[in-house]
Amino acid sequence: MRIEGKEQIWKEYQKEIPNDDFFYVRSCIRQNLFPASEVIFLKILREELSKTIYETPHHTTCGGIGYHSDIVPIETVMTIIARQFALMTEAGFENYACSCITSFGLYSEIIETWNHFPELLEKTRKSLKEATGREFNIPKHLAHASDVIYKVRNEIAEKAKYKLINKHTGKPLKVVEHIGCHYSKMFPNKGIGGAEYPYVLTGMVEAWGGEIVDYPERRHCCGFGFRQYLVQANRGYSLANTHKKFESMEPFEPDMIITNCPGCPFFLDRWQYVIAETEGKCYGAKGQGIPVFTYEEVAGMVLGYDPWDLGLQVHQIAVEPLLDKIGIPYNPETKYQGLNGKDLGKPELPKNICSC
Amino acid sequence: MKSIAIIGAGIAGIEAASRLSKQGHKVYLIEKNPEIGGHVAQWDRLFPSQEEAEIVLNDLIKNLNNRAEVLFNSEVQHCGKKDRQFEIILTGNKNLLVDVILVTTGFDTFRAQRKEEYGYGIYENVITSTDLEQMFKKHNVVCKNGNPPKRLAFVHCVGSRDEKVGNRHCSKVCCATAVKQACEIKELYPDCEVFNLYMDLRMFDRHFEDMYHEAQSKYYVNFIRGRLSEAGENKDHQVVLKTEDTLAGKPLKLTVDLLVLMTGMEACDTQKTLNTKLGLRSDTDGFLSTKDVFTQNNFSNTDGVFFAGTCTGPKTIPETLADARAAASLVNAYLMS
Amino acid sequence: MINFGYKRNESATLDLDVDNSELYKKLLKEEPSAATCISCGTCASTCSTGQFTDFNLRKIMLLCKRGDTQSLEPIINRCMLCGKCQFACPKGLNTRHIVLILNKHLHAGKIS
Amino acid sequence: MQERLASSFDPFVLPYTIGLVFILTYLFIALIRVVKALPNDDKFKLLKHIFSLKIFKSGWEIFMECLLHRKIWKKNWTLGYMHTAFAFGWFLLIIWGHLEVNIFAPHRLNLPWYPIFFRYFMMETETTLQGSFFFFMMDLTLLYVLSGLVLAIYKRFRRKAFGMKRTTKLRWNDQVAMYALWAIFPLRFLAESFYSEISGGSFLTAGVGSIFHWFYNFTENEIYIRPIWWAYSISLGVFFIMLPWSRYTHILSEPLFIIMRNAGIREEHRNSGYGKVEIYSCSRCGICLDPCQLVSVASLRDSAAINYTRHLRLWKSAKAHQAASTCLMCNRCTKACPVGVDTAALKLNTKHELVNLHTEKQYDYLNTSVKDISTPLNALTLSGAEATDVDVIYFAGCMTHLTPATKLAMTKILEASGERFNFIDAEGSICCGRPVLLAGARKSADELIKKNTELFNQIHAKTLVTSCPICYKFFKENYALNMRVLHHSQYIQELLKIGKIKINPTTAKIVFHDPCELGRNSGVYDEPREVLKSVGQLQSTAYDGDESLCCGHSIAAEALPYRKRRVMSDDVVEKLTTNNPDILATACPACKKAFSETNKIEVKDLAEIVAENLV
Repeated sequence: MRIEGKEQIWKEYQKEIPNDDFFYVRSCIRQNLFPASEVIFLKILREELSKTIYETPHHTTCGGIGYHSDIVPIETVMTIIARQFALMTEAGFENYACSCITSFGLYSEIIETWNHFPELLEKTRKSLKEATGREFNIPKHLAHASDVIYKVRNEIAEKAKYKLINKHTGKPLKVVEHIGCHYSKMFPNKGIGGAEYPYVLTGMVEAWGGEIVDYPERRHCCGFGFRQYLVQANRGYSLANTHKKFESMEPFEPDMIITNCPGCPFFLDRWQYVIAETEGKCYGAKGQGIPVFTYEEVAGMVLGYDPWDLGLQVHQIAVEPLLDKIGIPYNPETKYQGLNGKDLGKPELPKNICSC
Repeated sequence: MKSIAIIGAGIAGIEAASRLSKQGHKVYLIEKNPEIGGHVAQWDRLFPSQEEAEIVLNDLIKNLNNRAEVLFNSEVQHCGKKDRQFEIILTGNKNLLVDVILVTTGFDTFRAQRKEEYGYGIYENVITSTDLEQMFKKHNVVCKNGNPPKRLAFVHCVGSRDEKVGNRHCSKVCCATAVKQACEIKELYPDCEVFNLYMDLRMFDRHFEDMYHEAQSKYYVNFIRGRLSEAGENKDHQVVLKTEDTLAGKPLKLTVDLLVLMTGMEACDTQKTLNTKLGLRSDTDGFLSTKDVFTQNNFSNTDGVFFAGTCTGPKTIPETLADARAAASLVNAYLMS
Repeated sequence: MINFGYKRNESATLDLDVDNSELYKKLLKEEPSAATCISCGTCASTCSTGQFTDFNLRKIMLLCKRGDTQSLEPIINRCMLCGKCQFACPKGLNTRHIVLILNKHLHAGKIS
Repeated sequence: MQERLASSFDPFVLPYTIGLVFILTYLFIALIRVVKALPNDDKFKLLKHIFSLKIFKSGWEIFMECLLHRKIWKKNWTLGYMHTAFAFGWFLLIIWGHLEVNIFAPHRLNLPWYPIFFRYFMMETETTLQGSFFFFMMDLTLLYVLSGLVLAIYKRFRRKAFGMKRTTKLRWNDQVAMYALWAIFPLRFLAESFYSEISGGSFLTAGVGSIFHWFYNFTENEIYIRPIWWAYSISLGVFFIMLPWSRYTHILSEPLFIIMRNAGIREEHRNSGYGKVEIYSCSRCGICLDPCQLVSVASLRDSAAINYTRHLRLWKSAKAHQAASTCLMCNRCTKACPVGVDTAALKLNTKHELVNLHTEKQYDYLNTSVKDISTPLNALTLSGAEATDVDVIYFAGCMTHLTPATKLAMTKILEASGERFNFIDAEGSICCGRPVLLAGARKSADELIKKNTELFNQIHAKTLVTSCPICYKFFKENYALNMRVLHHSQYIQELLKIGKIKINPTTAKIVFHDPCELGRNSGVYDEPREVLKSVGQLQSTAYDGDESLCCGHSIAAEALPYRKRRVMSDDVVEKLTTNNPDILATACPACKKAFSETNKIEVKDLAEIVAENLV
């Protein structure tokens, strides 16, 4: 792969990301799957970089999961989103940052729809007004949370305690980046670096010392795909997607995977376990898996936060081998302790994939 | 004054004759039929421009301007080298002594009866592309019962790309002809449903793809990728076709009022008799073997014998004419040296 | 191994990077004419068995060539070997021999 | 006559005796194994035959074929003479030898070498001359055998003089056996000639012996001529030991083969002992090479019957299978074979063994409720009076759908005849099953037979007419139908005879090609000719009747490449059109397609010619 070709594409697809003052909305599922990621995001921006991020407990789901599962009609989704925007307007913000890729895609889609069909916007305004009495402005800037981290990646790098470098060999870690489909496949100019080779995560990895792995199925979906996972009968299809990606990246021997979507890290992480337990195949070295992280977790790691504060203990694929490679210290004793120091109990260990 | 015998007064022969006679040579144009023009004289309109064949032919004849001596109803009985010249004996014992022989014997159309399963000569509504051109010429494109066809199919590759009849080669012009004829049918009968059963659509030359585009976008001609396996006849004397839609992967049945077989080109019978007399060689496809495929494709292996036109393989009309002009200039150079 | 109640779907992709050409190579060795098929479909449309089933020699040969041999196993022996396709084939393929060879290899050791 | 030596033994008899003991033991074991391999009903047939008067018929046949080689005489006199000289001549020598011992030294009959080396052990007495008759007969017979030997040697160089373009290529084992056989008689001649001074002899041995005597007096130095007796004995011993491993096995197996064949045993549906005997009965004489078009036209020598049997003998199953699956099953070799080896049944067994057909439920689709099956079978199962109350079922056959002129002609003829008919496979059909049988899959064929029989018998017709000789042969021989089966040539001939159709004779010159399945394999030769005679001028060719050629497109030969087929059909067309006929007529869709593809002459099915000229 000629990097010049990609750089050309990255140059073409740039977007303006505000520096400060964000209205932040959370993801429905990330809080369960990667509970610390959003907390870390806020902590890094507020405490490390002194940015203003506003958050309100009144915000709701964007309706994306229901929408993509053919349950919630688009008119409803528009009104839900209008309410989110109303909350932002009421709080006096113009920059909207969301934690979820599906939300990001859906916001982009709805804003684009309103641009093309102003009557729908009017209808939505009317509906929202009738239902809640609220009024809203369309955000001036719509950013995904990973865009924000991308924007400050160099500042983070400056403050970083660790680099994505194998301390034993001194070589950069080989990192697979996986972008959520709804980040830029629908609207290429809404993502950094376009639809085909988004730069957003690559930029972070490069800034933090890692090396990107370019493998054939790089652009392939993680396998979530809503209906493919939500309906059990279709789950084999979801699994097949993930399998295809891992088969493709395996020869490159990646050290870790970084993602920016709620579903992707979950499926890339959990399906490794399912493949191991159903087919006996592991994709990492020595019967281990390839650890999967959110970009917030990686940012937290390089900044030197305690791995257990980053929530890495809830990952299916053990992260300890990677922490060892980078040289991040951790205390195995406290891995399964709650914030209050109480033992949470050890999970049952998988049979076919190495766990710590 | 040098003399040339051109064997075959199709378009290649006519074009070469007019060029050579203009350069001051004595040209004998030998034709086995009572008229000149060969296969083109049988044709109505020509692809890709829908130009009338008659106009093209008349232009060529006008160009010839009676400068060559045309010998009608003449076939070569014998020919052989005599010193540096060639002696030719024609039917009726006419003797010619010439310096150069230019072979422009052209091609034979595949005899469709040989594909019995397609029913030509057996079912009344199975015709060949040549028959259809005749119908176009007479402005009378109808089924046997006199009614215009409501459904019509063209079968490509009849006698071409077929080992069973000894023709592995592609006849080159049939795809374009079939698309041309399909458009003409639709022009004539806009409500007629037209199908083309093709194997590969070889739209290789300039404007061909436009013609194909027009057939699809303007005339809604149906293209089915599959070769006809067998044809049958129903009680109404319609032709029932069995083929496979190879793209859908399913056998396909289709009943049409008129079936047109796109008969291909074969090496000409007349040419075969010349071979032994003049020491010419045929390739495995039956067409004449040239001295070199790239640089000397108008030369035979015999000094003084040249080739032009489809005797060296299927060609379109522009290609044939270009080939004839090339041969004429080479013959001229040969005679001058 | 754990049964989660679902299994990974087999890939529907014809993966030519995986060498599944063993059967096709055997076929070519025993019947070289198989290589010259032009997928015209004459065999499939004239087929006696094709009147009753979806038996399709063109497709069978293509799938064999592409290495998708699993799907051939249950259908290959439906052929009545009547030989009509052999007479219709414009390329002179020994179609009956092809069917027999595929049948032999696909059902090797499974004789009833 | 009196015994010359006190001892009845000399070491030189050992090679012969060992050979003899070996071959007798071998024969005994082989016989037991063959009989054991026979299915029980065949064993019973064999016993019944041996203990009946019919055994004399077999005996006569053995005499005529194994000794006199009657069938070879029919082919070529010189070749016949050569074979008879060896077989019958040698047989006579053995008979004379035993008679001599029986008469002159009956107490030595228990010594197997005595009759063979009689002249070494016995001598003629001056006074009696009792043996001179035998001496004369012996010499005469020996001369007879030697004349055969001269021809045999000559044949290796000039086989054309024996009516053969090709002859067997010999492997080393055959060569050893052959040279041993060739050596036996000259050595015997030499030994007896040298000894004629001592033991006496007749015109040949004594005459030649006295010539030798001019040069050297062997009588005085007997020791110098002993090696010739050794050589004679060794050549016999070598021949006996090589016998089972060479082409000469047939000397042993052919009589048994004749007996078994006459007992009604056939190689069907199994690889029984009969097949073994049959394979070993092939004398590798090479007579089948010339008739085989695969050899003579397509240069596939390995596919010839003679080489097929050799592959089987040498357990080369892959090669045997290759030969079997390129064989056209035209049976020209069987017709020519002097032994009567029928390789067709053996070849089906070979294919059956190696074509590993997975036959379980393969044609299940035919058994789903008939009504559910779309169009094609509807025609076969038309209910109601119209379809079932007919005189004739017309079954065109799969292949005839590719020669539509034939089926249209038949429809026209049937309509003109006024017969009530049902064109049962107008919309397609189930295959008759012969092609799948020819591929070696008997079970599969049975499935198709069952289904078709069911369908045909639903219709209460008197006659089943088919246009395909392959179907015809199968319907006739392997189906149990409630109606008679006719090929369309027979049916048209019948219609003409009873006047149901009339034709206008033409002056067209017609040559008829006998399809193998109709002619040689079903014996229908006359009906098509009678039909053609009434419609045009039928020209005869050198390839009429049993001599008819195969078009090359036989479906029996799965593995025969198209190019080879084409070479054969071109060759047939050339051979049949030497007298420039107008039409090449045939009665088989496969032959018709084969010949049409050559594009040399107008090819028509005889039904077409009839239909064109109906009154």
